[in-house]
Amino acid sequence: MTNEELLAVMEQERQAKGQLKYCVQVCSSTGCASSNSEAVAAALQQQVKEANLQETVQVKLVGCMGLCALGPLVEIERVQIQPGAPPDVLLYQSVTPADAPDIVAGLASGQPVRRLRLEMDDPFFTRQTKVVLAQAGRIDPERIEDYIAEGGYQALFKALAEMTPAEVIEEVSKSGLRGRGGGGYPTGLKWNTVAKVQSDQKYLICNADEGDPGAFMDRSILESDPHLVIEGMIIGAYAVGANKGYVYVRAEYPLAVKRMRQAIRQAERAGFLGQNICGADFSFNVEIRLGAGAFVCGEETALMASIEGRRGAPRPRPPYPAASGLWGKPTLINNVETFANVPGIILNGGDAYARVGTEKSKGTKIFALTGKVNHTGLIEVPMGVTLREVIYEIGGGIPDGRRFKAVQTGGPSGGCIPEQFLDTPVDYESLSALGSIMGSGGMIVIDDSSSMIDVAKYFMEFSKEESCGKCVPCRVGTAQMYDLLCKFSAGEATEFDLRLLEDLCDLVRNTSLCGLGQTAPNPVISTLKYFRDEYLAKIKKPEEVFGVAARANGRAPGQVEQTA
Amino acid sequence: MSPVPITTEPVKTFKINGQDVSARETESILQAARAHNIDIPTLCHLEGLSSTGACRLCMVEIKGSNKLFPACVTRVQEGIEVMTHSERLVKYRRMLMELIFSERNHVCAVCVVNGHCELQSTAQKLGMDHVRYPYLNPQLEVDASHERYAVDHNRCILCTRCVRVCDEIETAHTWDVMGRGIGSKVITDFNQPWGESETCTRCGKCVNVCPTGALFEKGKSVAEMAKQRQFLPYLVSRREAMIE
Amino acid sequence: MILDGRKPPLPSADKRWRLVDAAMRRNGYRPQGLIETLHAVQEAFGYVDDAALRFVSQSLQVPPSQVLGVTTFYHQFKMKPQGRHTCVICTGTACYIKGNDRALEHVQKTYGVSVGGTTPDKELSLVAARCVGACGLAPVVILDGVVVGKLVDEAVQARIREWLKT
Amino acid sequence: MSERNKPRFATLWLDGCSGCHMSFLDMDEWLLDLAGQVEVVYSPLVDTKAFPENVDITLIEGGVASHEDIEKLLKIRARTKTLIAFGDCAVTANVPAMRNPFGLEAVMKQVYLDSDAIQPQVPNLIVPQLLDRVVPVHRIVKVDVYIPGCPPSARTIKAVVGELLAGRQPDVMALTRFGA
Repeated sequence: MTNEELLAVMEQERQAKGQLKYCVQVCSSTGCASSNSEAVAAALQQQVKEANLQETVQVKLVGCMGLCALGPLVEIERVQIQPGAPPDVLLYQSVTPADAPDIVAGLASGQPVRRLRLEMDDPFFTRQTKVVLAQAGRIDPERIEDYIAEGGYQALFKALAEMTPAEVIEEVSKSGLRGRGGGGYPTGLKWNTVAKVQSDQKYLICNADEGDPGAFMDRSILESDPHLVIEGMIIGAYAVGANKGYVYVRAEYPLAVKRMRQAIRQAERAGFLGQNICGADFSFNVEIRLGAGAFVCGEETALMASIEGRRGAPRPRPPYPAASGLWGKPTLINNVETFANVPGIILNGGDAYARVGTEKSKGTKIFALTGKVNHTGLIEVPMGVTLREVIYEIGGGIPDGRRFKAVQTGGPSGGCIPEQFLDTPVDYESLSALGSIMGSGGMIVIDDSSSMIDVAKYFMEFSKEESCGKCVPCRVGTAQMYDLLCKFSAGEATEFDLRLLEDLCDLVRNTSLCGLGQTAPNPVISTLKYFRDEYLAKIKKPEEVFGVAARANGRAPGQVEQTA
Repeated sequence: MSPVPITTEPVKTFKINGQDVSARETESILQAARAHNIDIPTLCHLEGLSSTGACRLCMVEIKGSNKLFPACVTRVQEGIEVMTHSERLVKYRRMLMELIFSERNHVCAVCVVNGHCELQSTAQKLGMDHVRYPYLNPQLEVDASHERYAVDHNRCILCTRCVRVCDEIETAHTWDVMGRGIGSKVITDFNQPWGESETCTRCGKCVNVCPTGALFEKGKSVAEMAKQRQFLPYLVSRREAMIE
Repeated sequence: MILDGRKPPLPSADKRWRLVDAAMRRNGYRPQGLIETLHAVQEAFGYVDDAALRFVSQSLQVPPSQVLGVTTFYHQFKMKPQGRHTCVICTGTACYIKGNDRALEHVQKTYGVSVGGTTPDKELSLVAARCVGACGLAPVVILDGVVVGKLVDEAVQARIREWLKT
Repeated sequence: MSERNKPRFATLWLDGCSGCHMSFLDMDEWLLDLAGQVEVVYSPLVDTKAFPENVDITLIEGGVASHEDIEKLLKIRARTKTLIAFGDCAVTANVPAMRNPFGLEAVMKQVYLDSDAIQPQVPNLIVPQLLDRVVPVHRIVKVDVYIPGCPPSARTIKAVVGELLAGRQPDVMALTRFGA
């Protein structure tokens, strides 16, 4: 496709839309799809047909709108005659197929259906800043034309036609973008390192192995706006000189896999992938590789081992993937959300991007806000927003009249942050100063009905189960820590056990081979720090524990006879 | 006399525990330390096999960095200052040994390699006089189906030396690791009894590189099994000669 | 000898083996295609059995222990046939916080099936998922592929009872 | 020196084979020296029935296998200044713990029911109640000195006890190891 052809597609789409009066958008992402949104779309389609409104009303399936808890969500957009006018939209919540007649009747009469209406002036909508998710929930993720109509692939043309690879990297560096997978490594720096290595073959990997329980940002992006990620990957490949790319995505995300496969085929057909992309002297292909249920494969060296068809066990670094990655070749690995930020940076410039956020953390971040909070769902906020704003304004506070206790960020590698730090700005440095991490963006709200020991135990069980087993501290240390936490949970721990637990946190953090082990103690460390009382309350004297344990575990020999 | 052989390869000079040392740039900190008679404990490492950095006993400190570095897989660098026995390292090593002992059922008193065991002697060297962590006491099998050898998983520390020697030296790749995490286990072929393995050449290399009594010759009783390793450097040098 | 370098015949006339073979062909019968091939086996047969492991090992020239090592590393690959119905209970953090541990315990106790196991009558398999990424609907269970969200305790138990009658 | 000012010395035998005590007796003529230096207040080797108060050094052989063992240990710990885990069974639970992976029930069934064709029954009168798992002494009470070995040699015991009596901290691991 040439730039002219691209603009022609855009124009064509705009004209087609100009014929419409209403665009009815039904969420088809995993969340809403599981609440039967496809049937809702079909019923709406049927009603539109019966009312003979096909010419002016379009019903389409779109990606995630964010407020998953209230799905299926349906957005009614009144198409504006005036270009550039603010969008006129209306949102319906918890829609069932039975609501379709009323909704379509409402279109004809111009009267919204009150009982379904969701107020758009709620802070959930007004306090968000949608950059990466700007088109999610607005475009049909299964049509490349929808993406193009909203300016898609223009960044790619700009990069290829007007910029050298070095200039692309310069722009990304200027933006201050940092890895969104959790590490927060400066993206420009990483790209620069890979670009500098001389090699006949370089690889680019998009890490979509979103394994943190309680996180679904990447799934949502892949399901809602797959071309955004592909465009970011192509620009990255151009910048570092990679000719082959892989998207490593969890098999647990079937819809994301399907949409990504489809998008890759569309991009190939349009000439955005393949030989001499857009007429430039640059070739790049992308393949999908399915993960197979191993959290540790989110670690880059384990991920590469998995793509090579081996056990996903990490190896010591250096060498780093930038020098010796997939099959020993220089490799760029970035996470889904990182790539999704790239087209915007190229199109609007790094400086514009850097205007949002804090001094060291630029741009926006997507969070999966879940747990004991009223508005569970996906949100995008500028870096630097406070936890309180996220939980109480966007999230609408704690349900069922309960008290906030902690917010867990960063999944099994992160920590629990208590109430006194709710005014902390959300950025890489502030969260790690509190003993948690930004992580990939899971944010789980915990209320006073949960025991923090049980939360730590939950995460430790996860790390124990997901440890690859290669290095001693992670393999045995997580198993021992889990057993110790079980003793605390059951009220059978002694002071000696507390010392063992704290020693293990220190050992496992400092001696494990990869990030999984190095961060596995974090949930324990942070709960010990902020909720130590809960641990201390469970401690008993050895004579109590062993007296009780002896009676509970020890069986009189006679009992054996009875059961035998 | 310098322990560094005459070579065209660039040489790096640096410090270990305050002592000036030099090594070829492709050497690891561990190799350099051992060439200078500085002892760093290891269990998974065995000269002649690839290094995996799994047991973490050889972790050292490098001045200026808060991180610890596994000496077996960290290359020497010009001007670095390596510390091999700081208080922190000594403490960590002892804890790592405790974890290894707690993982499976190590009963030195009734072991075929009692007195010839690297796990046992390393524990002694590190001053580990007891294990503070509860023993996990898993129920594991002993496979004596092989005509010459047996494997006792109770004594396996998952160092993967058997896997590596079988793959890299014998090239049979009879051994590998199945499962993951605390449930990992070394297996032969499709996890069938070793004696039924269709790929095993009965060479016994795995038995001799095993640092514990997990792999042993049948017919050996308590403390009777000493491992013979002289074949390994010999085979490695034969291989290098053939490549050249 | 199991790895004599020759490409083995398909294990049986079952047409599904052709799908497996096609997956290997796509990767040029190279060892790096092992995980892709295992996905194909799992998809075609629902689980990976000894015959499949042997066939894949011979076809790709990957040592048997390595094939089994890779298969057992990844929890996606099942080594036993699954039941007529599969109940997946999400144990992700959001679902855990909202009480899915109770649903898991309920299914285990009521139907006598352990996590990763199948009832003796081959009716029900129970899987504990790490996180299905539908946290907004927590707690989530997946009944034969259908995501059911926001139901706790008696409500989810009733849904499971109903579903098992189908 | 009068008996009154001598350190009070005890030994205890839990779940073990008594090999450590045999090794203790192997100290031969040094036993006479020791007898001159300490007052032996309790031991399977002497006739005292109750464990006394104010003991300076107690050597404990054997793993902790029964409810009764726990009760003894808690009492002895409270009455002893320097408690020594004496030999591998006390230090690691060693051979007695080899039943742990199978669970108590399976082991009792194998030993008393399945292996006895004539009158299969599990002893259930008078004998102490067994723990599900045999554990080392330090899992129950604080231990001050560990002497690994199966058994520790007479030379090791002599050196360690000698150092302690001399008021010095012995470097035990220079003398012995697990399984020694």
